[in-house]
Amino acid sequence: MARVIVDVMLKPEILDPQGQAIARALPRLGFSGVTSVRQGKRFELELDGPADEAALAEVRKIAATLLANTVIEDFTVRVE
Amino acid sequence: MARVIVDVMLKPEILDPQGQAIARALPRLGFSGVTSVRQGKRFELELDGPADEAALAEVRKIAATLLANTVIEDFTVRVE
Amino acid sequence: MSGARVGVVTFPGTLDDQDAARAVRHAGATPVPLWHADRDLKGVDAVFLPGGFSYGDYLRCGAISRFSPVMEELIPAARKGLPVLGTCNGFQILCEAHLLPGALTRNAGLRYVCRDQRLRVENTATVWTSAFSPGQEIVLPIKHGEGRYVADPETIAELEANNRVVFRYLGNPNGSLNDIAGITNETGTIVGLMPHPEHAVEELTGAPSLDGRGIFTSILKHLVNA
Amino acid sequence: MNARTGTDMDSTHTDGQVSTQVSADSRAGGFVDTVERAARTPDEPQPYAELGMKDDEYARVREILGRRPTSSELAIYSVMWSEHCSYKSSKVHLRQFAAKAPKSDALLVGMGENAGVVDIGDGWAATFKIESHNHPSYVEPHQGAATGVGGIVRDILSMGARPVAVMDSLRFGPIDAPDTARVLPGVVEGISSYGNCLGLPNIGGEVAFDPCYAGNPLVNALCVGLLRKDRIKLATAPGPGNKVVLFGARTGPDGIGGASVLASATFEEESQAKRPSVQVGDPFMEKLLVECCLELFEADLVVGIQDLGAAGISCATTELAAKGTGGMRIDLDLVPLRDPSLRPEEILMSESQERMMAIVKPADVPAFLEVCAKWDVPATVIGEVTDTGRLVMTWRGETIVDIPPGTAANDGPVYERPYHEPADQAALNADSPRRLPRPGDLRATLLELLASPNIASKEWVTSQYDRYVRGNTVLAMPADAGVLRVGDVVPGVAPEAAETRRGIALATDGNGRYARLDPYAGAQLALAEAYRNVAVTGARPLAVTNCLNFGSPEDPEVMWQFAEATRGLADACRALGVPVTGGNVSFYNQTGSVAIHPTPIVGVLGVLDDVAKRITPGFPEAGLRVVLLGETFEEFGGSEWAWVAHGHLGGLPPRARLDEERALADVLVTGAARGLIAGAHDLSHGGLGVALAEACLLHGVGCTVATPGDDAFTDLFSETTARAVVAVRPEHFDALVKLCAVNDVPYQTLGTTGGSSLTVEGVLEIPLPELRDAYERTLPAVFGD
Ligand SMILES: Nc1ncnc2c1ncn2[C@@H]1O[C@H](COP(=O)(O)OP(=O)(O)O)[C@@H](O)[C@H]1O
Ligand SMILES: [Mg+2]
Repeated sequence: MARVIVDVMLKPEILDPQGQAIARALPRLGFSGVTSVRQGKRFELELDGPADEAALAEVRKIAATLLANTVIEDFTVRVE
Repeated sequence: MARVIVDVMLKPEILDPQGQAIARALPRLGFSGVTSVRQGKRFELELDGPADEAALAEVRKIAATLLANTVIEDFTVRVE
Repeated sequence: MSGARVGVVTFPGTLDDQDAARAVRHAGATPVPLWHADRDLKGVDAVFLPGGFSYGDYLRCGAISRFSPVMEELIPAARKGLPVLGTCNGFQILCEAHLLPGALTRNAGLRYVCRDQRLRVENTATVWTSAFSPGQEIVLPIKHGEGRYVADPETIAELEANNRVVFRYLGNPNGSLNDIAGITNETGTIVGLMPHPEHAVEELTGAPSLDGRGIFTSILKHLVNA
Repeated sequence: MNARTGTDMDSTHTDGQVSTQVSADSRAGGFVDTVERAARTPDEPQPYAELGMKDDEYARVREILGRRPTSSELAIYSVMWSEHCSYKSSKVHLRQFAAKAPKSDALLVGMGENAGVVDIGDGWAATFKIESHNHPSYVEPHQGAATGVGGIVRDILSMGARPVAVMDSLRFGPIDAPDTARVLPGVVEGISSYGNCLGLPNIGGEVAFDPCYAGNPLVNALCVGLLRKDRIKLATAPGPGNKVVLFGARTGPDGIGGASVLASATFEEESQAKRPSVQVGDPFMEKLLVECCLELFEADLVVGIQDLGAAGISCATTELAAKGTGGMRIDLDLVPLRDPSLRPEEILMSESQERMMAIVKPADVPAFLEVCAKWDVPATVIGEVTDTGRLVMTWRGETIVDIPPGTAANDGPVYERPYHEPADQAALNADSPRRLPRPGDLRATLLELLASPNIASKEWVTSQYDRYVRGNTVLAMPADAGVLRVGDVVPGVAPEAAETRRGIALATDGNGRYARLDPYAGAQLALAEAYRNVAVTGARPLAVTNCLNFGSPEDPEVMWQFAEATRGLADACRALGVPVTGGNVSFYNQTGSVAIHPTPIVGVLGVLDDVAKRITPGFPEAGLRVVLLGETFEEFGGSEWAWVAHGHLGGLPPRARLDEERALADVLVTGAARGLIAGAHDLSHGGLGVALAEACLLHGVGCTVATPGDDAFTDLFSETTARAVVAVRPEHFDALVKLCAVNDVPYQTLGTTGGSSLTVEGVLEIPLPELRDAYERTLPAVFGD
């Protein structure tokens, strides 16, 4: 049993209106000091075996085919 | 300039239909070995100063008021 | 009724399949229901991927449906020239399946929008738009939360240069790049658009226009002449 | 606090067999409170008070069982005898709806089932119901409202119908209150995401604001379904040996606050700490459940069916058993769980969403499970029907429930709660709006009213709802009523044959200010407005559903409001000839000791024999005569003007003129059938001025009119009921006039349509763009463009 994390973020050149809306709201709520916000997705995958290289390769394939749309998104895979 | 990450996940006892739908799809795509998937959000905040204790406290407040819905979600804050 | 048979695909969570079939029937063709789990296109002459929330639109719109058995048949057939139309969720699926370039992302206004939308028909050389006149302004309903078309600059330049933008918004509802509402592949056989022609074919119901009919008469003409 | 913990259902999986054996993995550590143990330990203290049970209620359970209840039985009785499930405070009043019901050939299934069913002709039937999800929507607006939609859709589904549309009736605190900025967008997003994902067009509703709803927003959701009238399904479990199938989502620890009380009081327990107060809906699962059920109905694989709402499995099993042969055996170990640590009491009380329970003949079980598999809907046989007259449940091999199901489902307590007129009622009614200074500038008054949150355009809300899906929407917002073509993919009907010329119209209305001034009249006025909104489309009103939103029934002043409102509604239904088919009561809508205004919301369903003949809302073109139907009196109590201009609420509401409403509806329905009316809009809040403005804005066609009487202010802003403004082609004018005469409906020709402004001769002239700006800017200014 292992937990693997896949983080998926929009590529930097793609507009992120959600992140922007949050960044715009912050000063209105009295928060200063944040210059930009980007919003992405985080997936927690529980594996039924150990998070060895083979398993991680499999998760990378899952991320590339399903969890991220690589036309607009980048992803990273890591063990927690 | 520092980057702080806020991870927001549904509380474990709250139903995550999205994660379930992904988990159900994996075997159909030929991926085995993943027993459960939970999907959450990841925010990248760029600060205009250092990520010192004061800044992190501020980010924690932002997370609790804006980024997470603490009725159903938990969050963690960390420096990247 | 002509002999033309237009397949209408139902995924789990597809919503506008009944409307699509009705619009095909009104145009004089025969709608053929296609089921996501069947690796079978039933010999249809063209395929309609209707709107909805396939797989709940979880993860990303169209991300899970694109891997269904019927798509495994459809993708190669479409590459070989089978006419395919995707509206709304169908457009999203076509992009996820890489039959069309780019992606559809969260509306810039961050809200779902249902409204009657003015559009301009930019390309009447596709099999789905030949019945329109070039530059014709039409009204079709839109109803989506993730319709903001994005692609990298080269792709956008490519689309513009080769007249592959088929529909453009007049009054951009979602922040799409270049006001793009619909695009086509290189050969004009595959078209994807966010608006809903199938909701604009009857006097009594749907949008206050009959402009959606153009889509269905176009494909029928193409199939009858083929 | 709201009595209802709201929401529902949950889950299941695989095709288990009924069995009684179970692994003795007692990870829960504790013991099981079995029937046998309960008999042995009669004096063991039980936390019934924490579960909301009174001493005498607990004593009655002991009397029924002849022993103390097990903790699982206590769970069942406490939820089934709660206000929400047993209607113990409202029952004696609701009986009037049946007792006073007008004769109606249309009523196929009346009150008491999941939803009423109405004959709409040509072998078709419609079923519709409105229900509240107020408290959950306050706690978590998005999920609360979403699961409210999910729950009412399952009610309609369980009648054997295809759900075909939804509506939502909403009340919030002041538009600029900080909490409204949290609650309103969340509620709208919840309704939008759930309803849109289900593929149900949203065809109408209301949004109103008043300080009394600040801590108690109201979220009432309505669903309507269609079916062939010989295909009605009922919640019943007949036929010993028939199987009990639980299908849909898995059961999780949702909405079981009560059960944790039980567990922590009864057990030295670890796992109960983390029980969510919020249920998350899965609209995708619900969509699958809808299609799956319709296919099961079509294949005739269902003997009886019940959705799982509040009180989950407790409610479904006791009600199904009580209405069937009377007995049932359930193995709780077979219930598929999302969280394996659930105790039996929690499984019984869980309100996990998207679950249904069906009674299936043993021979049909394989076919049933096959249909479920096709739609990816988990399904499990968890028990069977018996003729023992007992509902028996086992868990881990031990009997933990053994009760006569009717005692939980039907024989709950009934209270005659004391009530009396509120102490301030007389003073409130004496504070007549006659003392308020009248405005000098009626132009400014009209613009101010149009921009007031209660009247202003609700497009910010409605544009987030899909109104086109399924392709049968004839009218939706901003029409007075939603109108659908009858015909759809419905069990037992081929798609081609399923399209008819028939239509149904639906409207919901309610006015808490009117009801505060006079709850008897307020309820009647809510009905009258919904009835009028339906008639104004040309549809003949047929039947009524209602959601009664009130404060605490334990407060005699609130109880008086409730008694008056139900009496008023029952009397008005009789007068208008439309029976109540069902509804819902939501009590405890109050903050501290301050209750909301009594807010009865009434939904009316009507029928058009030829839907193509529906009346277009507003003024469709220039050159039409503008005619006011009905008579105007000076009535400003509870009016929008009194509130907007003076913050005043006092006096008496407009009189409910039920005979006049009926006559007006006759003119509209007959006029529509004969094609005499080119456009129409009813008069309600804001009076004639607002109605004219809205009618102009709809198609961008102006008008020039004269006020009918000699007091322009009263003519334009009084809220007298039983009125509508219609636009008539000159060649149809005489026929319409004759129709009015026959039906005794007063009318006045006001002027003609055309031009690009609203002109009231000698009083005001406002260009349409200025009118539009006032009308459309209010909500976006507060909630964002
Ligand atoms: N919450 C809502 N959901 C759906 N439709 C709504 C909602 N609120 C208002 N509408 C629609 O907006 C229009 C105007 O509403 P309203 O002014 O309350 O109508 P009326 O005065 O005729 O009752 C109607 O078509 C109504 O159905
Ligand atoms: Mg109205």
